[in-house]
Amino acid sequence: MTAVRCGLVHDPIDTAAVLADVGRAGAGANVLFLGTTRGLTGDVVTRGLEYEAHEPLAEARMRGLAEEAVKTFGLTACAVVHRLGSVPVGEASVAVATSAPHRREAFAGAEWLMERIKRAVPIWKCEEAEDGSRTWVHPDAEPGP
Amino acid sequence: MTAVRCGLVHDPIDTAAVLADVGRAGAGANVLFLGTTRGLTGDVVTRGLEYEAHEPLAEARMRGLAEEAVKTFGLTACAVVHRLGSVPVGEASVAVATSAPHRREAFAGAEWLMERIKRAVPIWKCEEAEDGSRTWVHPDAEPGP
Amino acid sequence: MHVSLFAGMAEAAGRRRLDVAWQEGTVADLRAALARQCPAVVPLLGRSAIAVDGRYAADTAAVSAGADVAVIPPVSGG
Amino acid sequence: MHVSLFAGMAEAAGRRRLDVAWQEGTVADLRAALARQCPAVVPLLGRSAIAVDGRYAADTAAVSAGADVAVIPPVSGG
Repeated sequence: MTAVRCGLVHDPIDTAAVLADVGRAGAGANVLFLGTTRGLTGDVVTRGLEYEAHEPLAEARMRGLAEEAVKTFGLTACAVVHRLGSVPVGEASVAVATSAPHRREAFAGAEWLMERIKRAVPIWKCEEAEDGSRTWVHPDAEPGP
Repeated sequence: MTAVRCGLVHDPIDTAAVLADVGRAGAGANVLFLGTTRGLTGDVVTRGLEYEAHEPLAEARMRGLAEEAVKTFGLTACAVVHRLGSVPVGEASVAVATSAPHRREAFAGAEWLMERIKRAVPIWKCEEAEDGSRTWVHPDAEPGP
Repeated sequence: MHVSLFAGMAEAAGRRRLDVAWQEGTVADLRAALARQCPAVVPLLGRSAIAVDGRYAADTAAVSAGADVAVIPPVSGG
Repeated sequence: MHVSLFAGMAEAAGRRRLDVAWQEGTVADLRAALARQCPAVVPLLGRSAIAVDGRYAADTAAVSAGADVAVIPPVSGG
């Protein structure tokens, strides 16, 4: 079994499968992170999100980051799936799973991966507000290579 | 919906249900941790683990810790389930789920909870080795109240 | 009075419950009574907490005759 | 040469692809050509990276006429 599984999907993420992907006999610690569409941010209502990606570049970057996480944190396995297209409130846009012999590495690897995915993978989010207006999100920070 | 769900179970943990328990419209970050029985620790083979608990005290402690995690980390919701009895290799003995508006709090809350659960909840593990010998694990650190 | 034992304590005692003759006294007195009655538990008892009526109790706390008592050895859940 | 646009870049340009007359030059030259051809993309272009043949490219890198080029504005996945 390879240590890394990455992918982009256009349908709901099978989160149980992402978690199952990292299960190994030598790994006692398994972490799954799901980033879900918030319907409320403070008082602001979001109807839904839409994502698009430079798909080949995004897949390559996700794989590179996952491999780096395995090496840096000594992970047993790691899986990353990002959903594209419309993601309704409460559904997951991204799932990251890690496994490791012990929990510190599994937590640290998953948190680092999410941090990097948000900053360095060419995927973009469009927010649909309550009034139907749509806004692509391009944070001020530069997209680092 | 209450923010905290805790429980002891004597059968396989429904990990998808534990994660679903913490899903909320205002929570964009969801973390699930599973502690699973390692079949291998380095070169040492484990056949399985068995857990027992002072059940009423363990449930009260788990609930107290979960409530403290919600308050300390600003979690939206939190769920903790520990399995008792025999837990075969690869299956989960403990599941902790957290949700929060943002990922830092969800990760920090889940990691803190696991740390505290391992140190402060009256649950004990018995390791069954390859040769069938069984050993109850009682670490040197004092069980703090 | 019944004292509940768990895990390695139960294994050391060869049983899950000890019946201790008890009228009144402190947790420290109870520890001494348990040690007298079942010397095999002594090493682990010294590293264990005592729960009385579902709460951890200090060695100076009083234990009534009808109390629900459990010995809580160092934990290893998770 | 086709240049792929995404998200707010595609929205600003009103299209997902720009066709740029191109023989050869650097990434910086290409940025200038895109700005001339579609001034609406200028604000976001200044904050965007350029990917050439599936890799991020520095402004000094050469871009051949047959290259596969994409503009990568600041990302917001997750």
